[in-house]
Amino acid sequence: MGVTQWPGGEAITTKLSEFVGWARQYSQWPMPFATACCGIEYMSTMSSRYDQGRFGWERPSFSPRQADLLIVIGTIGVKMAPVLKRIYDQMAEPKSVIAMGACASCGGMFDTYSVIQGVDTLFPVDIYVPGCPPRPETLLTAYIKLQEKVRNQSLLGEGR
Amino acid sequence: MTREEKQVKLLDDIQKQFGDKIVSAKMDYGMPVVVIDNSIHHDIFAWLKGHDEWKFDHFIDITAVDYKDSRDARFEVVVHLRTHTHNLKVRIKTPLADSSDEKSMPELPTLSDVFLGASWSEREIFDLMGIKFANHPRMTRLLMPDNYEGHPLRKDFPVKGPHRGSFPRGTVVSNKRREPAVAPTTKAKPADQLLPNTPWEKQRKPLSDKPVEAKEGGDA
Amino acid sequence: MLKHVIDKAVTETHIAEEGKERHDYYDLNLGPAHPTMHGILENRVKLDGERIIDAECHIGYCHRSFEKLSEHYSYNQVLTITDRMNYVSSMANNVGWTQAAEKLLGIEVPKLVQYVRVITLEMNRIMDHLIRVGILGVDAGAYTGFLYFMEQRERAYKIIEKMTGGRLTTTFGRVGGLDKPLYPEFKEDVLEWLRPIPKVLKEFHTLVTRNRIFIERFRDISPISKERALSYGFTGPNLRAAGVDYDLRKAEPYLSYSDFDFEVPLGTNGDVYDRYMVCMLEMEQSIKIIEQAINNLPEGSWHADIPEIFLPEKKDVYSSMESMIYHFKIIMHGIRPPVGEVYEAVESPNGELGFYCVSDGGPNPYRLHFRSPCLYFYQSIEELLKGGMLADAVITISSINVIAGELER
Amino acid sequence: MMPRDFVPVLFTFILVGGATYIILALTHILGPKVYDPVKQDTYECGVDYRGDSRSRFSVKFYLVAVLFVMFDLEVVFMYPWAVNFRKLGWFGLTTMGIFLVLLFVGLLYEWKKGALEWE
Repeated sequence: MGVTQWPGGEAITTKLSEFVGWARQYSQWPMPFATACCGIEYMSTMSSRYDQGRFGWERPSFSPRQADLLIVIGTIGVKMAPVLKRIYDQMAEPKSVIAMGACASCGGMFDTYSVIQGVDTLFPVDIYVPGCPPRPETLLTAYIKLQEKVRNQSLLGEGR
Repeated sequence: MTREEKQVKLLDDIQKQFGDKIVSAKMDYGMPVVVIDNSIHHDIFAWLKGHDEWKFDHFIDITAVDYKDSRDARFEVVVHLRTHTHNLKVRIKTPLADSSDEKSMPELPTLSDVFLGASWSEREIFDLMGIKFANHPRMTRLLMPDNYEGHPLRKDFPVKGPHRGSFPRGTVVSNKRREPAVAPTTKAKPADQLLPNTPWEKQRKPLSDKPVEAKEGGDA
Repeated sequence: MLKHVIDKAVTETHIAEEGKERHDYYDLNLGPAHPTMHGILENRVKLDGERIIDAECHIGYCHRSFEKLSEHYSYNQVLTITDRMNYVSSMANNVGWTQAAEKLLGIEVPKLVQYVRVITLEMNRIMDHLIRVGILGVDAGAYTGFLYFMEQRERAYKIIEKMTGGRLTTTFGRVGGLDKPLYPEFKEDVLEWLRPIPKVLKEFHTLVTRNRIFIERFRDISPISKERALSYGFTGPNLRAAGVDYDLRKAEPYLSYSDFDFEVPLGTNGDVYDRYMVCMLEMEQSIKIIEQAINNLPEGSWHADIPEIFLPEKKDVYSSMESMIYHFKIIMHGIRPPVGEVYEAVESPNGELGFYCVSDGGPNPYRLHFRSPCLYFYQSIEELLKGGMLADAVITISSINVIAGELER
Repeated sequence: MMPRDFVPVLFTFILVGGATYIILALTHILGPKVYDPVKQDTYECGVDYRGDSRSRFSVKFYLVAVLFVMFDLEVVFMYPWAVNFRKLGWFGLTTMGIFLVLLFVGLLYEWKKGALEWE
């Protein structure tokens, strides 16, 4: 990131990956995979008081094809695991995952026969959001952390 | 007549109608409770629903309880009904002995032709408690995946599930970025492969399409 | 890679057998990951053009084994499970469970606790109906109504946080009383919260109720008759929409509901419009109840005088000997009700929420069954969907208000 | 020689074509491409799809589509007329009036024949 003289005036130069990262961080299209109580807190984050639109995350996409980010909201049961795994596989690269709430991060209080103990047994997770359910402010800090991660993502990752 | 008199009259009517088949009929915490023999399990509900004075047409709830070792009849199906003509609720309990050999399941006639509300709740009892209901339109599992073995709400079923040795709380889970395994097809898999049952390091490995054999002393 | 896809398509082409009248129904999965399916309902629908010929529904995607867990929890710990059942109005379930446990233990709570429980039940009924009607509007295309209502819910969260410390999962109340004494300005806060709600309801009425589009989409969609509703086990707003006058607050008055006067709105033919109107009118009745309860809130202690069940306060434990012994006994032995079983039901916003608890005298319930109203009216979904259009399926499922935690326990 | 006043139209075509091409090229170059048989599979709410999308569907859909295209074109013809509405004066009004009446008769015919009813 530097400022160079240009015949007509000044110009800002930057690396291509920083430019792409800067553009992508404010336009993440989240796919809210809401199953349980955290879904109500996600609704509060989406509604006008905690408005996640301020971060450019206004447009939730309900199909994995257009989603950059999968937010796993709530408890994932044993019956839901193949569905969630398929949806993660069908998302386009570069994708990231937020596990919202204790149930998605580690099974939470439900250490039982019918609950998957944490979504990271199915696919790698970028950000774990603590709380049962996490407050909207916690979720917004998770967004900011993910923006930072997306900004510094190199363009030479896998699949180039 | 007051609520108590109505309840006592109801118990007498049932006693008169089904006589010896009624094991006991008494009041319990302000609600009439009738314990019946499982041979009249279907007839008593048809009679109660069609009865002109006691029109028990509101189906409230059906559930099952597993009294393993504390009673000779292991299971007990409990049904709650309600009538709006006399504003009363009744609880009808049907003790049911466990099936002799391992393969078959205890059996009861279904109520879904008398009360439509019983269809899914009976499926849930079949799924979680392992009680089969004869000529039920769709006797499959309701809550667990279709190819799940075992009936979770039975007393001999561990809370954490038979297939899973859960790692002790507080172990730090390594979160190094792993390549997602390329699963050629994600047809609904049996529960074993979803939750490999080997020590915690292997359990953290994401799904692989190979069926997981239970090996002792897993490799490094 | 494309070869794989082509092989799959070739192997599964339909070869029409001769002689069979070829009818091309379109198989569609309104599957679990669908915006209108609230995330956990799977409907396999057979379509003839836009009309649904046959529907096959599956649930179980969010089964969290509450009943198995509750066999290992003490009587006060079960409160952590009950707020995750109907998580849209979690305090209503907690009040329901405390009522059932107190009936099993034979405790009579003082008037103040009963009034506070009535207030929280009615507040949660309003909050539940706010989301229920808001989401019905969103599924029918009116997103603004949802935002008006969510704002009211956020204001209610402020009061609930002051009362119990949590926004959504509150573990409100204990067996035998409240979990902590009421904070001083509770009455003013609740009245302050209630003040704008009639205006917001009127806004939603003008937005939706007499709106030609919504009448066209809600009227005569998935009606259900009285007999079938009763036979399915409908309770709550969906049953009253079908015209059956069954409200637990009137039929079996509990928690001193007989002190307040309120009406129970009834529908006529149980279709989506009636369910919507019953919920809107119920909110107005709940406002009346809360105002009556707040205005004559009695004085008194915030828990029943039963030291061997209700944990004594910390300052007593350090000062008086008996409290310390009771404290030790409750913590080590736990609450041990007499052997027996009880069925206690509460009019939760979704319907009759029942608790069938069998106790063998031990510290935790031997068997605890939650009678979930959602399971009983979601059974009728296959019948309600048949014959309707695909767009009506979305509206029907949204109007029945199925909550995952309560449906699959 | 190309008449002078059509240059802006040519310029917009170039601009629009160029912009879309650049965007597609950028995403193709910069975007990672991970091919995976599950990713190629059809997405049907997370479960395996049933049936196939090449089954026949009723003619009602086709009818509604054709009606829409017809009335959409009608509006497209009205745009240039509406732009210089003042200059055309009475002559423009009468010709467009005849055009609209003709289409309105068509609409009435469909309405009576019941083509607009969905059942």
